Amino acid sequence: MTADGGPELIQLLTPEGERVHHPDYDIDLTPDELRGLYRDLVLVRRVDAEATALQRQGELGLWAQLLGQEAAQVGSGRALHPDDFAFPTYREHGVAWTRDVDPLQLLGLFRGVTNGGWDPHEHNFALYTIVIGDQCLHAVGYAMGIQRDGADAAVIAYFGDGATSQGDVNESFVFAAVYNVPVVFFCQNNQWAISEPLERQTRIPLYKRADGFGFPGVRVDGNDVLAVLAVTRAALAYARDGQGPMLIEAFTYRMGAHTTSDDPSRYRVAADLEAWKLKDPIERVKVYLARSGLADSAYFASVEEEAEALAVRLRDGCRSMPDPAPASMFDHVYAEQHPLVDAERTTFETYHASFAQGGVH
Amino acid sequence: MTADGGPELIQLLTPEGERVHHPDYDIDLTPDELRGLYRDLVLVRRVDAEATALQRQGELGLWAQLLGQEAAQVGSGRALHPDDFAFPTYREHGVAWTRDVDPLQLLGLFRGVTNGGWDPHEHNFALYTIVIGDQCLHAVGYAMGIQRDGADAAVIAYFGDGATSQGDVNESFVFAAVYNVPVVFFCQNNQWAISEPLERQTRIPLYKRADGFGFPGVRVDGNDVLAVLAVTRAALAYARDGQGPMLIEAFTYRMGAHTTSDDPSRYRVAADLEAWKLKDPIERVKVYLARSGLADSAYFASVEEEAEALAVRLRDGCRSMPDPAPASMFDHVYAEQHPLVDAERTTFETYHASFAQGGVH
Amino acid sequence: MAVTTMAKAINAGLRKALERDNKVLLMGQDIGKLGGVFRVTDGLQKDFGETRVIDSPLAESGILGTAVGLAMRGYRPVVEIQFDGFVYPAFDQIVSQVAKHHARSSGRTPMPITIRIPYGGGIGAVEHHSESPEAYFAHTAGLRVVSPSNPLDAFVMVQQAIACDDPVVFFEPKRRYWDKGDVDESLVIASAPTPFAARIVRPGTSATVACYGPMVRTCLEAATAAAEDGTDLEVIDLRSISPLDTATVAASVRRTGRLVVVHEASVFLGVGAELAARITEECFYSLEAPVLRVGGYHTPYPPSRVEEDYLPDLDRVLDAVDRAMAY
Amino acid sequence: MAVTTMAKAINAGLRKALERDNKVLLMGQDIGKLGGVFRVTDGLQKDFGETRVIDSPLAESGILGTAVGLAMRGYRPVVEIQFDGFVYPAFDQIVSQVAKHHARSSGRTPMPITIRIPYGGGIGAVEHHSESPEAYFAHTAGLRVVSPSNPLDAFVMVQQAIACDDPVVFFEPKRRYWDKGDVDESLVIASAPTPFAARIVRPGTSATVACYGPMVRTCLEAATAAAEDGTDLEVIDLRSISPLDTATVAASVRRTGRLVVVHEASVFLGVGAELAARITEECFYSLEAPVLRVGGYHTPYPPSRVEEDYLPDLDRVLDAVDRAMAY
Ligand SMILES: Cc1ncc(C[n+]2csc(CCOP(=O)(O)OP(=O)(O)O)c2C)c(N)n1
Ligand SMILES: Cc1ncc(C[n+]2csc(CCOP(=O)(O)OP(=O)(O)O)c2C)c(N)n1
Ligand SMILES: [Mg+2]
Ligand SMILES: [Mg+2]
Repeated sequence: MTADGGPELIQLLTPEGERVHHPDYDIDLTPDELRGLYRDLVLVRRVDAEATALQRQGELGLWAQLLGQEAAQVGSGRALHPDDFAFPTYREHGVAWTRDVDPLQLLGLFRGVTNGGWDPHEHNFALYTIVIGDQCLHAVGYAMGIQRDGADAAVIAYFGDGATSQGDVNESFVFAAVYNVPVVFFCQNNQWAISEPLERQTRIPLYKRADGFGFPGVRVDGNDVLAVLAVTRAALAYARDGQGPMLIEAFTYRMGAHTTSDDPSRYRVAADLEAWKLKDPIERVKVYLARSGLADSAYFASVEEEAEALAVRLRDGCRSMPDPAPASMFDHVYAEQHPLVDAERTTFETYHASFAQGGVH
Repeated sequence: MTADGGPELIQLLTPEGERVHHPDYDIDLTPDELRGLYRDLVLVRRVDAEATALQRQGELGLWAQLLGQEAAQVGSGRALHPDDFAFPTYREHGVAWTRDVDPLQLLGLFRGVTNGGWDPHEHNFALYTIVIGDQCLHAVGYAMGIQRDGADAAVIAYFGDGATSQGDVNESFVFAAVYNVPVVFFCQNNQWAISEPLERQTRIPLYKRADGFGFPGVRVDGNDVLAVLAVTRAALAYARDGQGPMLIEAFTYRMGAHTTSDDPSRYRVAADLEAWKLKDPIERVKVYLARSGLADSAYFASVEEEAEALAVRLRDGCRSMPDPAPASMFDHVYAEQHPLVDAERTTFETYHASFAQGGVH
Repeated sequence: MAVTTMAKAINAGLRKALERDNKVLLMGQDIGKLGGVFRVTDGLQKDFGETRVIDSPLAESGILGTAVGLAMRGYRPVVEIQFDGFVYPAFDQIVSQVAKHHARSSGRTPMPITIRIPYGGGIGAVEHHSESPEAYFAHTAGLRVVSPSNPLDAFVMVQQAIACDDPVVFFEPKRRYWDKGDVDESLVIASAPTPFAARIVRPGTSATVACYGPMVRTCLEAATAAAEDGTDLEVIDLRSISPLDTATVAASVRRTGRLVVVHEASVFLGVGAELAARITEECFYSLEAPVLRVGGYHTPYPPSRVEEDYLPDLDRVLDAVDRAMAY
Repeated sequence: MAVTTMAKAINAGLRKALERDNKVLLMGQDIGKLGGVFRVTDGLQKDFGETRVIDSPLAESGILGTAVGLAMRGYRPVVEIQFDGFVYPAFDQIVSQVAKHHARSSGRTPMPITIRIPYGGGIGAVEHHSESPEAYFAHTAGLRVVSPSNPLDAFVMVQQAIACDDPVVFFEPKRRYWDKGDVDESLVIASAPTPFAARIVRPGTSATVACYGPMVRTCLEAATAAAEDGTDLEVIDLRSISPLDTATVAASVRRTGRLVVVHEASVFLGVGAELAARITEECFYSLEAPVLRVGGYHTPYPPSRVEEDYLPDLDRVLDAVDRAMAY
């Protein structure tokens, strides 16, 4: 498999920041929109960096870094209409950003104060799914609902290269194709599933998986925010238009560790990293904006300032995040009354009260 | 999807019994081999008919008929080398025949005297698998073993059109492709999964599923024993040769009910059945043999006699099949000693002894 | 009020649910034209259409996973698993998503999914068609698990399960599908007793027998036989396994002093273990004998020709009662 | 004899198994170069090669399903499930194939598969990384389920599990991976006691505390604390959950008259339920108090910031002991 993504790679902005064109996909953005994308990318990267730092400082139990995948996430997230619904994995912090989920709510999950965090219905952004592949079927089911409601909306399901080996992901392709539901399968191929390289999951490019199920599959430069935006917009329109599912393989690279508990030096060589540094998703946009006079150093500085302010807010917000009340673990096990949970909660509270009252132990 | 299998259908013997040729696949059989295939087909169909009758008479709890799929099973089964290993579903009675499994052992399972029956290692034919799709992963694992043993053998995994929707079947494609193991995936597309037509499982021809995983897929006329034999031989050779997996879609039709408990009149029209009757897998061979003077009425009569004798043997063998000893349910739960099972067996035996000795009840 | 079979009673209950709430959907294999292998959904696709009564592709995880997505969109999926032994491919979606999502979402996203599973043995089936996996689900927080024992309960409880905002695993005793009983289809479920409470189906004084699903009939027959020997059994139909109505059982045991629990599932870590542990704790001083359990053995479900020797029957129940009385 | 951690002890045990029998294979996610997320397989791929230490595609059902095929071919696969919460996608292959195939084949085809699962909480992890699913497997006939509590047992038991011709689900208490203990790597497993028997790790007279895996250390600490108040606890490390060594526990209870069972898994239908039911039946007249259970609540495993309130700890064990003594 070609390390550079091969000729099938859809690109609109080269790593050198040169605006190129593609026969099937193009996009025309206003200067504001272009600057907005740059801002998204920078702020999202800053969220990631800050969260990583907070984990190092012991404020978070874990963090799954998105470093290198900003364009894939911002580009696809910005392609969504408000009524569209996104199903993330545990790494879609950039998509969360585009759905107006406060990054602090993401931190809450990794800090261990909640297993969820935000209101999926308020943001049309599902909760993070940690079990690999499960969310792809949820996405198809949600799209079945949209289909039944006759709504003008589509669903996007995020998953990784490793996830393509899971039965559930392949079943989601079967159901989506057979029901012809409005869903876009967005695979961020960051070349790694923890320590396992792509070769452990497939011997052909992942976008071709769609051929086996009878819907279109394309490979886009995942580090090119313009191409990702263009391709995802097209796929979502295709879905809303009733033409069924489409698979997008965003060809990118996991620049960081799998998570803060991972040590990539055990399994991959620095050379790859260097090669991919040259394809940085942010740098190319900055060069393009500067060269085409769409943004000046003052603008770039203002974004930096905004990022700095955001970082400060996250740091303070995270540190001051209260722990949940212990008894809250009993709160939502069931939506309706359940005697066993009630009884256990009572035992739990009486037991803890005994300490408060300086009980025997 | 074209009801006739479309132009991609590989055929060597037309429904009218005309020997045709194919650019990629051909076969040259001796008169004995050709007569042998005819004999297999007739005897296998007779086994099926007799078993169906035995079920009606209450001798079997259930029977899964292969009517219409004789060529797909005999053709693929006869393509196997002795060292090759086959993983069947619950309908591969014709394959079992080619692996020298006594049909009586198949009846044992459907009579309910055992959940297995034959010795898989003696016949290189796994036990029937009832959970849809599970055996495809077993086949890939077995092929991983062959690969490690450096043996000159291949594996064939049987499954149906409905099974292609299962996660396990798709995972078996992933593992087989990634490990490049010697396995042939043999899908008998009999157009139905109980009451669900093919359209409930896929919107493109099933042989194309292989494209999504990076190995060859072909569609063969499943009612043409010569084509099935030729294509399966080629796929097995390809696998033994270390080139990895291949998917064969045998395009056929389930002429009978799903099982003896099923009532197809509730969900399919007689017309289809009529159309497929014209493509009968046995008739075309008979016509071909007769027309080309390879067999005369005396030969056909002798096969009929043999079938009759087989039927009698099955009838008697089935009726006289002893029930297992009740306590045998404890025999092989574990390979090594397990105190709980021992204790329960003792309780069981003491309890039953109490009746023998005219216990209280 | 009409006499009908349990299968038809469930069919009627599903029909009511589909009529009452257009967010209710039926999903499963062969539930459309065929009406399911047991005909429980007979005629429903014809009357409610293919968008509400859906023949799914052959993939249990896919069925449950899409049900989760539909629930997130505000639907109330009622999923049919064709046989007990085929629910396992969906185990991850059930345990990690269906059961936990409401808690994960801090109550924002309920999972009103009903999972119908024909279960248990006694019908002479091949392997994987006679299992009793209820303990797996009852051990899983977030799920409710119920099992009706008669047509009227089946009719009412299936509607209550669908109306419940929690996921409910609805175990249908397949060998009782053809048992007949009175069903009043005009009955309004709101007025019916909660499906999560046990019911004393035969009052008695000598000992308590707790059971559910297919074993209720067996235990009632045992009680009749026992009565002839002068043993007066109180039979409790648990109806719900999670939650487990220990209060009703404990009250009975305080009166009788003895308890026998009966189910088809393996005794080892079966529902009887939990009931025995709790009742012993709650009624320690009332119990004149240890709680005895009658159930399947620690073996795979055996070939059908010997299933009668595996399944608890009248004699085994009476044998346990005798042992309990002997203390 | 050397002091080492449980993680390293299991690594050493796996190495011995790979050396002893070339049919032994390791399969799982990230077990190669990375050595597994807990480094338990560190260095093994380097020394035994990629054909024997296999990085599998990301699909648990695929891993177990191919393990079944390899076992049919005469191999002894040792499968690593990365975390407890990720075993469910493989549940069908484990319950319907791994557990039942030996019986189905009338003993012709054993399934010598070892399924290693790091389990339990207490490490501050995100959801699905702290579960205790052992009851699901113990309820399943055909499987053996064990869990070591210390480095030496881990070293020996993992080798015994691999040598066993039955499938063994090997639960590794992940929060004890870094606990140290003496391990004699020259020890021959044939001479070691069976992994399927419990062991009294602290003799006592006041009451019996039965536990396994991560809870053994907790209970020993509780026993030390109790000793100060003059309560002399007998602590039993069950080691095996299926089979469950009730004989050892019963003998102890006949002496102490009281039993407390402790595990992290939810109490409802947890292993404690089975032990309570059996011991009550076997020791009905010796028990001076009902068997009490300490374990997880009937909730999903909570966010890590409150896990300490979910997990049984020294105080909850002592509280249960006090309640048992109060009878
Ligand atoms: C069912 C399941 N198995 C294993 C894991 C452990 N795990 C977490 S992330 C991961 C790798 C995922 O790789 P990929 O799909 O490429 O996504 P990425 O992490 O690269 O974004 C694994 C194996 C899991 N979360 N779920
Ligand atoms: C996991 C699972 N789900 C459901 C079933 C019930 N079932 C038995 S056969 C069958 C249809 C199979 O169709 P197909 O794969 O086309 O094979 P065919 O029966 O046509 O040979 C179903 C749904 C099963 N055996 N296993
Ligand atoms: Mg990846
Ligand atoms: Mg079929």
